[in-house]
Amino acid sequence: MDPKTLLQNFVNGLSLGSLYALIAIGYTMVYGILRLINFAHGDIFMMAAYFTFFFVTLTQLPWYFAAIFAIASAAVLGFGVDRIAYKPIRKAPRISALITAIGVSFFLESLAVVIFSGIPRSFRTIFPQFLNEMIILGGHMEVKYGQEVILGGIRFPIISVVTLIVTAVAIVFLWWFIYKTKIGMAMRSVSVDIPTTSLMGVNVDRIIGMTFALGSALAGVGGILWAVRYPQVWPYMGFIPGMKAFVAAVFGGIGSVPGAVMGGLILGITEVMMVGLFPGAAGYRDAFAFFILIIILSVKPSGLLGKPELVKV
Amino acid sequence: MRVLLLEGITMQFGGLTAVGDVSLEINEGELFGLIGPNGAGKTTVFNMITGHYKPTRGKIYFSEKEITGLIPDRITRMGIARTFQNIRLFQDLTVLENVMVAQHHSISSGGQAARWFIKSVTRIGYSVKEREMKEKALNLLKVLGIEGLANDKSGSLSYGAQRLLEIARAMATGASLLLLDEPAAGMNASETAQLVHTIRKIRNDFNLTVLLIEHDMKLVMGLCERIMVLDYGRTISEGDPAYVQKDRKVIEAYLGKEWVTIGR
Amino acid sequence: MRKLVLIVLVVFLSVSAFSTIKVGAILPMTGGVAAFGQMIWQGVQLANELFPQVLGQEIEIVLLDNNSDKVQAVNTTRRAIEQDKVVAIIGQVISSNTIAGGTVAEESGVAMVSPSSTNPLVTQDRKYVSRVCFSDPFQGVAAALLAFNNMGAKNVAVFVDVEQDYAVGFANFFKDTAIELGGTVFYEYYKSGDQDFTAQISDALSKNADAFFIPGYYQEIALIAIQARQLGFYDPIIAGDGAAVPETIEIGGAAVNGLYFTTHYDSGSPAVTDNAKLFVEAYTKKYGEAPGTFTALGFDTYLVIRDAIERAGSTDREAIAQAVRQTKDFPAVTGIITINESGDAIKSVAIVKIENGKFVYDTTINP
Amino acid sequence: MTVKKRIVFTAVAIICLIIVLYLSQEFMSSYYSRIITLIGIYGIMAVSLTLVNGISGVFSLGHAGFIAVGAYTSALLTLSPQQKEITFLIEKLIWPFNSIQLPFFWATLIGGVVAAIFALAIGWPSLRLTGDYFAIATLGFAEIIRIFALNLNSLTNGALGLKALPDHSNIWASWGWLLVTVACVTSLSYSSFGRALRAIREDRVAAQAMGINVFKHQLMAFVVGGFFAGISGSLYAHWLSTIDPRTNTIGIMLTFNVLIMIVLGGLGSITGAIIGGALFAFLSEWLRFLEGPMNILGFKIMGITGLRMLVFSSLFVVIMIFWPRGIMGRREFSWDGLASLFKRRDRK
Repeated sequence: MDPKTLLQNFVNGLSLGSLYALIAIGYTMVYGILRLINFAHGDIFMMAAYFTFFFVTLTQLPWYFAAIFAIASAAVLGFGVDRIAYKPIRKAPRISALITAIGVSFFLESLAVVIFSGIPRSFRTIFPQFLNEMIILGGHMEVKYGQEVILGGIRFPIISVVTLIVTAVAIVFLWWFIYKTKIGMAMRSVSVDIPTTSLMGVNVDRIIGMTFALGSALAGVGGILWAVRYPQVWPYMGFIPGMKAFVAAVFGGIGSVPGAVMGGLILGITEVMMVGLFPGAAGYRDAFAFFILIIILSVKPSGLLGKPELVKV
Repeated sequence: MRVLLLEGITMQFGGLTAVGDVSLEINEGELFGLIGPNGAGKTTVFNMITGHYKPTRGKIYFSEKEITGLIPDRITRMGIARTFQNIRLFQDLTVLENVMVAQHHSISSGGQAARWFIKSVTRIGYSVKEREMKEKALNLLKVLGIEGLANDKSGSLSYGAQRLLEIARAMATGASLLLLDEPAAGMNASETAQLVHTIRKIRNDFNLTVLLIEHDMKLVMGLCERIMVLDYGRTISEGDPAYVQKDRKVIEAYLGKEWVTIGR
Repeated sequence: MRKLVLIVLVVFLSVSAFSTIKVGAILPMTGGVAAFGQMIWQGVQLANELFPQVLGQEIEIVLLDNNSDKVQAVNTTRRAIEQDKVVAIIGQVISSNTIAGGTVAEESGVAMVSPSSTNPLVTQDRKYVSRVCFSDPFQGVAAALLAFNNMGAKNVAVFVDVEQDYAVGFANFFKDTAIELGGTVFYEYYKSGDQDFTAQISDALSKNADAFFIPGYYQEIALIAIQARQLGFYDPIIAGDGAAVPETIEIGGAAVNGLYFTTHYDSGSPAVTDNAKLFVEAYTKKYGEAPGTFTALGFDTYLVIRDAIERAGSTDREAIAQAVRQTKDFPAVTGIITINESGDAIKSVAIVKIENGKFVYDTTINP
Repeated sequence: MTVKKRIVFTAVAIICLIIVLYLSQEFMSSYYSRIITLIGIYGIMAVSLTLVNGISGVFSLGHAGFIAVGAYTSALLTLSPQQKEITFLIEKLIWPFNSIQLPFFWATLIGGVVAAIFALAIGWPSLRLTGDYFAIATLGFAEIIRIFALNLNSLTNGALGLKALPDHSNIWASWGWLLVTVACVTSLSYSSFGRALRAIREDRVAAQAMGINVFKHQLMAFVVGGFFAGISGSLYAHWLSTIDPRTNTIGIMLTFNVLIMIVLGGLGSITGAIIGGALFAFLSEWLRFLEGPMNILGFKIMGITGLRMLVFSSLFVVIMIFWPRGIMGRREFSWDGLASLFKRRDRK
C-alpha cells in the first residue's frame, strides 16, 4: 500500500473508530454501574437517527435544531428504557437483565418497523450537502465523460473530519461531566459501590437513569453522524454498529471510558487497515477483528485498560 | 513428624506488605492457633498455604513436599482443607450436597475421571459410589451434630450451623490438615464451648492436624497447644498459651503501649 | 367474563367465514430484508386491488411474515398450505428463504412463485417452485455482455457480498462469461451491512480496474458508488437488479449518475405492456411516486398466479401448479414472461442507467 | 415416594408421550407436527445450553457456533454425492466429503462429536477468562466459525449454503434425541459431577478449596454442551432442509434465541429449558393471528405488519419483570413435586 492510501485508510479508520467509540462509551458506562450488557444500546442509536429524520421532514426545522432535539429524545428514551424495563429487575440475576436487554432491542426494532416501515429512508436530503464533499489534497484536473474531474490526490470525506471533531468534543464534554459535576461524581461513586453511595443520601436510581440518558445521548450523536455518513436510516441499522461497539468496549476493558474510546479507535482502524493491507481476505475481516480481541484477552484478561478483577477470598 | 513448614513467606500487594517473612512449623496432630489484631495478615497466610495467593517470597512445604504456588484444588487434594472467614457455602445446595461435593475429587482427579464420568452419565455402577459418599457425609454431619439439617438448603442455616457445616465440608475432602478461619465467629458462649469440644474430638478421632485463626481469646487459650501472634504481617510471638499471654509485645499489640506502661 | 369469551369466539369464527380463493403471500415484513418484503407487498396489494377476482370468485391474499428468518420461512409455508388452505403461494423473497420454504411447497405439491429469488438453486430439481424474475446465470451473462461489449471494459473489479447467495452466484456467472469474452476480472469482498468500502476501492484502483461491477443490493451499491467517486473513480459502475429501487438514487445522490444496471424492466422500455402502463398509472396515483422494480415483480407474481388459476379453470392445487409452469408469453409488467421447464422466467433483460437522478432506459439484451 | 414407584411413573409417562406424539403425527396437520418437531429441536438446544450457562454458571454466547458445526458436518455427510455435485456451483466440494454418504443417525452422531471437538478447542483457551470476558470470547469464536462458513466455498458452499437435505428430522428423531439429551444431562447434573458444577456456579473459590479442578469441570460441561448442540444442529439443518451462514440461521441471533428460551424457562432448570423452547416455538407461530386481517363485529381490520414481533419481544420483557428467575426458577419437575402439588390442592 502506498503512503497516500495508507493515510487515507488511516483517517477513515479513525473516523469509523470514533463512531464505534461514541457508542461503546454508552455500553461501558452502563456496564460500569450495573454490570449489564445493554444490548438495546444499538437500537437507541437507530432511534436517534429516525428522530432526526422525522423532526426535519415533519417540522421543517433546520437540521441542527432537529439534531439537538433528537439527541435529547435519545437521552429521554434511554432514561425511559431504564425506568420501564431495567429498574424493576435490579435485584434479579444478571442474565435476566441481559435477556430483558435483548427483548428491549427486539422491541425497539419491531417498533421502528411498525411505525416507520422497513423501507430505508434517505438521509441525504436533510443534511447540508457540504458534508458529503471531499477534502482533496493534491491531484490533477482531467476531463472525463464530458465532466471536469479531479483525479488522484489524498482525499478525506468532510464527514470523517467532522466526525472526529464532534467525537472529540463529546468526549471532552463527557470528561468534564464525569469529573467536574456533582452528578458525575455521584456516577463515579455509584460505579464503585451502590449500597454505600445510597447511604450517603444519593438517589441511586436517579443517577443510574442519568447514566443511561448520558450514554444514550452519546449514542444519539453517533447515530446521527452514522446516518449522515452512510446516508440512510432503517430499523436494523443499529445491530451491527452496536455489536462492534460492544466488542470495542470489551477490547478496551469494559467499565472504563478511556478504554472504550481506545477500543473503538483500534477496532475501526484495524477493520479498515486489514482490508487495505490484505484485500483478498476482506471476507474474513470480522473474524480477524475477533481474533485480535481473543488474543488481547488471553494476554490481558480484562481488556486493555480494564481493572483486573480481584478475587476476594 | 512435621506436617507444615512455612519458610519466610512474604506477600506484597502493590507496595503494601501484608505478610512479611513469616516462618512456622506445625507437627502432626497439633492444635495450632494463629492470632493477631484485625488486619494482621492471618487470613493472607491461610490464602498462601491453600494456594489462593502466590507468595511474593518464601516457600511452603506440606509433609516435606513443596507446595508453593500450586493451584488451590491441587493443594486440597494433597491434604489441606480450609474454612472461610466470611462463610462460603454453596448456598443453593443442600447441607448434605455441600459435604458430598467435597468428596468429589476422589472420583474426578487422575486417570479415573473419565471412567467415573461415563458411569455418572450412564448410571451404570454409579449408585454404589453415590451411596458410599452419602453415608460418609451423613457420618460427618453427625460428628458435628447437624445431621438433622441434612436436607435443608445450606443458605437457610443459622450462622453457627453454617460454621459447623464448613468444618464438615472441609473434613470431607479427606484432608489431614485443617485450616479453620475464625470458626467461632458469630457463635454464642455455649455454642463456642461445644465447638471447642468438637474440634478436640475430631482432631483425636480423625487424626487431624488443626491450624486455626480466632479472635475469641478464651477459645484459643483453652484449645490450642501452640500459638503464633502476628501483627502488621510479622511474627511477634510464638509459644504455648501461657507464654504468649504474658508476652509484652502481644499485650502491646492488642491493647496499645499505654496499657503496658500503666500495668507496670 | 363469559360474555368476553363469547365475543372473542365469534370474532375468530367470523374471520374464516368468507368464500374466497386464498393465495398465500410469504414475505419478510420484518427483519433484515424487510425493505424488499414491503416493496413487493405493495405490488401484490396493488395487483389485488386492480384484479380482485378470478373464476368469478374473490382472491384473498393471506399475508404471512417470515421475519427474514429461515425457520419461519418453513413454518409459514406449512401454515399457508395447511391452515390457510391457500391454492398457491407468492414468495419468498431472498433465495435462502425460498429454498427452505420451497422444500415444503414441493412436498405438498403447491405452486410457489418467487418474485425475486434469483439463485439457481431455488428452482433446481423443483417441480412446484418457479420465479417470475430471471436467474443469476442469465443475468450474469447479460451483465458481462454489458460490461465487456457495450461499455468496452477490459479489467473489471467485482465487488462480492460474501454474505449474499445472490451476489456470490451472480458474480460467479459474470466471471465465467467475462473470461469467455476475453476480459479479466478480480474480486473485492465485503459483507452486507458494511458501510466503509474505501479500502476495497483503493485496492481496485491500484489494480487499474476500468469498471466496477457490483452484483449486490442497493445500499452497498450506492455506498460503493459514493465512495468510489470520492476516491476519484469516474469509470463505469455496473450493477444488477439489486440497484433497481429508488433508494439507490436517494442514497447515492449525484454519485450514482452514470451507473448502469441490468434489471427486469423499465417503464421507459419500448416493449412495455398494457399491464405495465396500468401498473405505473395506478401506483403513481396511489403513492405519488414512480414504482420500483421489486414492487413491479410483486405485481407480476400476483398476475402470473391469477393467470394460472384462470387457465387451470379450477382451484385444484396441482392444476394451478402445472398451469404456472405452462405460462407462455404472458404480458406482465416486467416484460413478456415465459416460464421454462425448470421454472425460470425467460424474459429480456433491460439495461437502465441513471442520469441526473433518474432511471433512464438504455437498451434491451435478449436471451 | 419409592424409587420403584418413580421408575414406573417415568416409564408410564414416556409411553404416554410416545402415544401422544404418535397421535399428533397421525392426526394433526403437518404444520403442527412440524412445530412439535421443532419444539424437540429447540429443547435439545436449550437443554445443552442450560448445562453450560445454567448449571455450570459459565456464561457462553457461542452456542450457535456449535450448532453450526453440527449442522454443516452432518449435512455434508447425509447429502448424496450427486446432490453435492449440483449444489456446489462456485467451487467443487473437497475430498472426502464429495464421495461419502452416511445414514442420518451416524451423521448426527458425528456432527455432535465434531462439535464437541470444536468446544474443546474453543473452551481450552477461553475458559481461562471469566464472566463477561469469557462470554465475548465465545461470541467471537462463534462469529469466526460463521465467517469461515461464509468464505470456505469448497467446504460449505459459502453464502449459497447447502440445500435439499433429506427430510430426516421427524418427530421421532427430534424427540428421541431430546429424550437422550435430557437423560444424559439430568443424570450428569444429578451425579457427583453435576454437584461439583453447581458448586462451582455457587462459589468458584470455595469449590476450588474443596479440591475441584474448576477449569477441567467447566471444560467438561462446555464439551458435553457442545456435543448436544452439535446434535441439535444436525436435526435443525435437516428440519430446515437447507443450511446457510446467515446471522439469523446460525449466527448470534440463534444464540440470543436459545438464551431467551433458557432464561424464560428458568436458568439452571432442565425442565425450564424445555418449557422455554416449547414456548418460543409455539408463541412465535401462535401470535400470527395478530397480523392477519381481523374481522371484529363486521369491521374488517387489516393486519398490522410487525405487531407480532412487537408483542413477542414485549412478552420477554414482561416475563422477566414479573418472574425475574424465569418460569421454573431453578426448580425441576419431579414426581414428588407433582404429588405434593395435588396434595396441597386436596387440602384446600
